[in-house]
Amino acid sequence: MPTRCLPSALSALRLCLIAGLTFIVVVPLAQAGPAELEQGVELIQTNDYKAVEQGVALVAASGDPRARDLLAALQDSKLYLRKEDGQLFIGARGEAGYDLVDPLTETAAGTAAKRDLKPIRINNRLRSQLRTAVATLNLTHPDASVRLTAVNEMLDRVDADSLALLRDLAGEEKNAQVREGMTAAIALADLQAEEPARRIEALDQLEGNLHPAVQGGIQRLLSQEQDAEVRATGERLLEAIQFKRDLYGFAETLFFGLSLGSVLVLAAIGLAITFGVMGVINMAHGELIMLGAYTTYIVQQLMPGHIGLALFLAIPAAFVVSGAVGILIERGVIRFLYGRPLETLLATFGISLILQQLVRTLISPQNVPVANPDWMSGSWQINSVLSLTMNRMYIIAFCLIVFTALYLVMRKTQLGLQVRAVSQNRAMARAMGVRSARVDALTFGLGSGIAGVAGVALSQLTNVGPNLGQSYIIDSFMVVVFGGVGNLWGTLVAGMSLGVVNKILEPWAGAVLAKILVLVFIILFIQKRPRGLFPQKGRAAEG
Amino acid sequence: MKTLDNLRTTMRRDQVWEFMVPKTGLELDISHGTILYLEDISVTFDGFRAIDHLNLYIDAGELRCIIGPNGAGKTTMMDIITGKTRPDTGTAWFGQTIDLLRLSEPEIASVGIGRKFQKPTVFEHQTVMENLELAMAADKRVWPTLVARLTPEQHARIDAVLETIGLQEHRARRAGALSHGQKQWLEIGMLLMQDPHLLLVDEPVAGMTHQEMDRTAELLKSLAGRHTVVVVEHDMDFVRSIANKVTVLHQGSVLAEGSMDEVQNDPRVIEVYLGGGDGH
Amino acid sequence: MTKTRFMASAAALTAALSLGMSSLASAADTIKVGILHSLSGTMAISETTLKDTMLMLIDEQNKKGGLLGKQLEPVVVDPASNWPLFAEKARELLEKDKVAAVFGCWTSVSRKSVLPVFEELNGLLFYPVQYEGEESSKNVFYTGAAPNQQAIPAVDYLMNDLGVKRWVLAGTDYVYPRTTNKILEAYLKAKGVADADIMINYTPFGHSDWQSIVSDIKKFGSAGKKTAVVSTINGDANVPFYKELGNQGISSEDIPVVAFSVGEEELSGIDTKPLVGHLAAWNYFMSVDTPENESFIDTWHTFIKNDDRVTNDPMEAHYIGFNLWVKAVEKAGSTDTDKVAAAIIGLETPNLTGGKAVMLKNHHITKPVLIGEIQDDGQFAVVSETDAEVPGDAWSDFLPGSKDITADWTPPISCGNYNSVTKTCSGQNY
Amino acid sequence: MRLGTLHLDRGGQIFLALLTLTTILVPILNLAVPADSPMHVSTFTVTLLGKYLTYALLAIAVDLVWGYLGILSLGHGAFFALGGYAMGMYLMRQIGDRGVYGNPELPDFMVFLNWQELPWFWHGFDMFWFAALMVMLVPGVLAFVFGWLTFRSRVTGVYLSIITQALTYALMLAFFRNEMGFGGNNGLTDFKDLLGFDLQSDVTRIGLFIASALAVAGGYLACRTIVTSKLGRVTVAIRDAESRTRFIGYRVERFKLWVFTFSAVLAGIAGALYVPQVGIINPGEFSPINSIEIVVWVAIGGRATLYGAVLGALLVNYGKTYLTGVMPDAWLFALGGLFVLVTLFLPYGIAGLLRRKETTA
Repeated sequence: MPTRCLPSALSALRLCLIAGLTFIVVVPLAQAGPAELEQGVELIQTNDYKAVEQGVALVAASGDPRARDLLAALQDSKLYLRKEDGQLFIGARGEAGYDLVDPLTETAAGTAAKRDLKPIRINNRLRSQLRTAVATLNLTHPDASVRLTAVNEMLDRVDADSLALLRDLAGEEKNAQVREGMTAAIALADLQAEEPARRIEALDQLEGNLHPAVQGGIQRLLSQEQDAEVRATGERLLEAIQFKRDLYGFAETLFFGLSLGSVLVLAAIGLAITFGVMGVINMAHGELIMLGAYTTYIVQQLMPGHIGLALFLAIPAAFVVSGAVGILIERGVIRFLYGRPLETLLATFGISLILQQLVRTLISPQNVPVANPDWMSGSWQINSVLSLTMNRMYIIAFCLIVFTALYLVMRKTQLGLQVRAVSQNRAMARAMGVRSARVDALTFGLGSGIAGVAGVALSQLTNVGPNLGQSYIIDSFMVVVFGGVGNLWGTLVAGMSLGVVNKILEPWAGAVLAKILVLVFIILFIQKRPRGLFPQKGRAAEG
Repeated sequence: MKTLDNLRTTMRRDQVWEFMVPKTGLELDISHGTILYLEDISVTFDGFRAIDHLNLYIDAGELRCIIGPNGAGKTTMMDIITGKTRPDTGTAWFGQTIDLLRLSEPEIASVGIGRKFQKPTVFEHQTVMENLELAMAADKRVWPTLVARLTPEQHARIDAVLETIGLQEHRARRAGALSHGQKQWLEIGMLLMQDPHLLLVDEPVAGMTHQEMDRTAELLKSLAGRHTVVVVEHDMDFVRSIANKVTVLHQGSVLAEGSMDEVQNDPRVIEVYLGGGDGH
Repeated sequence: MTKTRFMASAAALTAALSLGMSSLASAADTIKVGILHSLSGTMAISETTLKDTMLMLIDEQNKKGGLLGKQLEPVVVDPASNWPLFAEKARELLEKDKVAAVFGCWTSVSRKSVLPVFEELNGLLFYPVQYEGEESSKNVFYTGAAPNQQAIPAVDYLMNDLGVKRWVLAGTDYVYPRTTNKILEAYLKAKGVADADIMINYTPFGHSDWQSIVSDIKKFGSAGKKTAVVSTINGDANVPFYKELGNQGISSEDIPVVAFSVGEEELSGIDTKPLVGHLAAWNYFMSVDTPENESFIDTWHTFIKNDDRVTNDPMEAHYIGFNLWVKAVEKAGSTDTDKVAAAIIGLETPNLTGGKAVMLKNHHITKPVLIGEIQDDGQFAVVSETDAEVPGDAWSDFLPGSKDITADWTPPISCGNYNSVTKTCSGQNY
Repeated sequence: MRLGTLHLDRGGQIFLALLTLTTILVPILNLAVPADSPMHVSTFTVTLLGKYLTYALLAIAVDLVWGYLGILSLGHGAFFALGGYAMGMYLMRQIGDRGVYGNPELPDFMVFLNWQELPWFWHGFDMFWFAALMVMLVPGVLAFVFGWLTFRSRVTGVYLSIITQALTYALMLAFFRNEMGFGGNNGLTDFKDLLGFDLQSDVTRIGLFIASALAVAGGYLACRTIVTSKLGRVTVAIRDAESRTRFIGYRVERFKLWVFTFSAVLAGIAGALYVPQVGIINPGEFSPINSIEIVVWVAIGGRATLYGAVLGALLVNYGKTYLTGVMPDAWLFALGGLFVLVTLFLPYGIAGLLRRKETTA
């Protein structure tokens, strides 16, 4: 399919001419200069991918101190054209619209509203170019961590110019990690060297380095290598890398399993209270999770700009919202149904339909966006192979915190004692002076509130929409029943083990088959232990 | 650790799925005069030893009362005989040939052991008549049940039992609507309909008036001889009125055995049981 | 309560049941238009907007004086994301409400479910969503993209402009991704891509745990060749997928993802940070700068009373489909199915991207193909565009089963599945 | 015996009388009365009624195990869908070379996905008797195996309910897989004829409607026979006091097993009648929510009455049809509200209301 090179043909010809001319004139000049920067800026102002690309090359080559800020701003999409005069500014969102800075004079240039500005759009090719350019500029940054990121960024995209720069810098580098990175980058570039001896030397230097770029580099080398000795060294290295990767791969699978497990536990733990302890077959549980997720959305809408804080505030808010709805459900419907557990299924199924449609009507039938705070995204790089994603770690930690808190509430507080008393023998508890109606309402509220808190966590992982609850309800019931109804520990162990089993099965069975196998496993397991993993002694919740 | 214990039970090699265990011969043989042998039986619940090396023999045709303080293991013993609870150690034989520990509850019932529970359990949504019909000794497999119709003989048998338990008037009433005492009788009636060799009767007179109690005593006495009857009871007057042989259980094993008088005069019994409070 | 009264109330109940179901005489002074989109259940997320779009288009048409001197009257029903219910509702619209045309369906299975109903009752269905092709019915007009109007141009772009050498074809396990991937696999192999450089992966609907798969993609992509993901992942599963990509540090420069099911509407429900730079192939983007589009967006904002609502490709498809139907009815001077179906072929109407949509003989339309990069404001920046509109191809040339089959609804062929080798027409239901 | 079956079953008598009346009147009003007459019953209504009747049969099957045996099955949709698939496979094979690709051997979706030959489990489905056998055998055998394992292990109560749910969920995921050879998400569709009758003709629809009515009547009478026999009294005994039933000598597992299997077969038959009337079968029918809905019909109509189950199935489904057309944006409120109100104020369902009125009269 033939493709057109430019989106708008409006000024293409003129631009191409300018770009071509400047390119011819400027490129041969090796030394830096503000003139190049200015010319580059002029090209960037055209807001045309090809021209901007040349402009970036000019700016990057200028060596001008202003270049780094300019390119970084472009990389972050913070470069704007003012519509009225077509001037280029670096814009940062301020209180009254955007605060503008002139990239050439580096002075503030007042503010402008968003509609008066037009962003300089960039595409992937430009992003890639910018990344190398900014990284190269950052190699001389005073901050060691910035240098380290920069060198890792450009590990597998070293060209002749930056190679020379790297060789110069590597000798003077004080920071060991940065130096190591630079050596690796140089060695990687050296893999393309003419003499086999130098290639072997480079390979030796790369030994033990697990960075994917290294593996890729060696694979590339092997695919065209003629020299037997180099081949042997390369293959040995690759094998060692592969072994370590498999090892870390297993650790990764385990981590994936635990994080999937904690999602399951979070989703199920509220149900472990409402269903497990109280015996209510709560089909509206999923919708209580959904309400928690929507609460996160609303709190974030109420305090724009404070994503992280909003998330923290959303936890108690979701607990209160879902808890209150839970108490409302209990007082309004479920309290008339004690002793008829199966009918709670019918009523709560109705409630779940109503809650879903309520959200569709009041908020929107579409999904709503919930932002992730920056500290939740990204990952913790243990080495170049194993990195644990931050949001998953927070989820695991959060799951454990919620579990511990709930466990303490049930074990150590007056409420917990009363809940257990009522669930074991309602009449007796009442005779002992426990206000069972109040306890029922509070217990259901607690379980629902926990479901809401789970919703906050899930809002960080998946869609927030009216169907959110539906996708978790079945799994939640499986976890609670597998663990043993009425047993919090059971829910934890069940959720975690189902998560890990699922993830271990997934690589060789595929996602769907793994899930089917897990379900079959649950069915068979219940044959062997008809009361779940941790059977409740005595009067368990029975249907 | 509970987890570990659970895991261990799951992994135990002798714990296979129940339906895979082979069955033994089911013909009752009481040629030695003894119908029930319980030997060296022990059961532990969560560290509590409910039955402790229990040995008990019941002769065919006798009416035996078993007494003992709360927690002596009376009900647990019944559970073991009827297959509800499996002992940790020991053997339980019905006659010479039937190993009770290898049979399921319905199998035990069909070889001829009937049980009345402490708390009367009748089928509350069905009529008195239907309750008796259900309990009646008959082919209790699925297909025969579907096509089963009451024969005149069976009608007569139900009528006879209704008369024995004095519920002729109530045959069409829902069992759930009966009084407590009536439910107890109905349950005994259901036992009779099963026509078992051995009847296990758990606290038959709890909550009954004196009149009702007397009638129950009559009823049980009339059963002995044709059936073997084992009664667990608290009420000493009642026990005295029916039993010729009494067994005293204490902490899961037999403390004393003999006639009511012998037992009542046994110093150990007085110590742990009668001495502890009022005999009545 | 006596027996007679009981019988009477039972009879009344039956009467009420049958009364409710028997067709009520429709008012003759309006033309009814059926709208068959799920307003509840899993698909409500996508389909509710299309219902609103249709209401807006009908409203606009009525402001212009209606059609053939009559007002248009929308009939909205909710098939509730339940496929058999789609068939039932379609029958209700055609048989009970006697609508002149139906605009609706999103998923392939819903279309497959209603297809026999439309063929039996000779109704008209305008289907606005990109789909797997391999179908051409006398009674259905496909205003969304066929695979050759979306997938193949996107792969061309990746191959030629980004130099992609290794391919991950990731999709949800249903017929659209399966077929599209089959077509793409055949296409890639024809272009000399080795088996080892293609990875195919299917996941269930609503898959939310992407950790393992993204990790596999990462490994696959670290083999030293430029890698890209061609995603036919459906709706809900996309958000966790992109989030996981971001979290595992895969940026759009390393491994770009080109998606066929992610549009402005989907993006409006996502925190777009992790998606910036990834690609999508559609026939329309909200960001396209044409007067038609500007006025369409303005009308939409006024109608829905919310300036933040976005427009997307299936909405444009309905816009085109509706305008073509209106023109066809005007040309035929009647809403009779056969007359309209005959009149509509060859008609053209402006699309929203500055070109023209023509209804072809195979009941598909011509569409431009646009490749866009996701920006952080949830809009797309067009990075590539076909020179001219691409005609929709009902039967793919890259599938062995269908390469000889063509669709042509004009005489003398008049067949949706015409085998050009054996010269036979098979599988017609009317 | 029939007399005994319906003896004292006022609800059942009324239901069967109405059913007979409808079965006679509807075909006449559809075929003999001209379309413009107000008395005319449209084919749309006929198909709709036919569909409701298959739901009613399904509800009877669920009521048998839930109302009389105490097993809350949240997986009966699976048996319904399996019966449907067996019928769907027959209908697919009937298409022959009239598919869009004109392939005489393979169904369209297989040609489409490059299958080379017919998978082994599709063989035999071109014969109606074989398909009809499978309609009963496949759900029956699955229920038998599942029940054999489960009832012997004495899985009861919610545990049982949840693993029935796991069963249908696992089947749903399995049938979604295109590798399974059942058409994946799209399922089986584009049916043409059944036993040589064109599925789109009015006469065939009437025939299917009558077949459904007969199946419901037959299913009702069969279940009624069971529940009024001694077997029925045993099942109620099991429902109310399972271990007591065991102590008087009944092998509870076997009773549960056979009744459960019978109920699954009924559900399979319902599914087989459902598919030709709606024209599609796909894995969505296995969805756990569907199975929960069936239980809801039974609860609304009145548990352990059989005719109540029929009433519930008809009422809820009619409500759904009606409300999705009349108030497409708010029908879920109405339906959800109905569920809540019925639970709160009609603990024995609508049948309970009728019965109460009857006894107080």
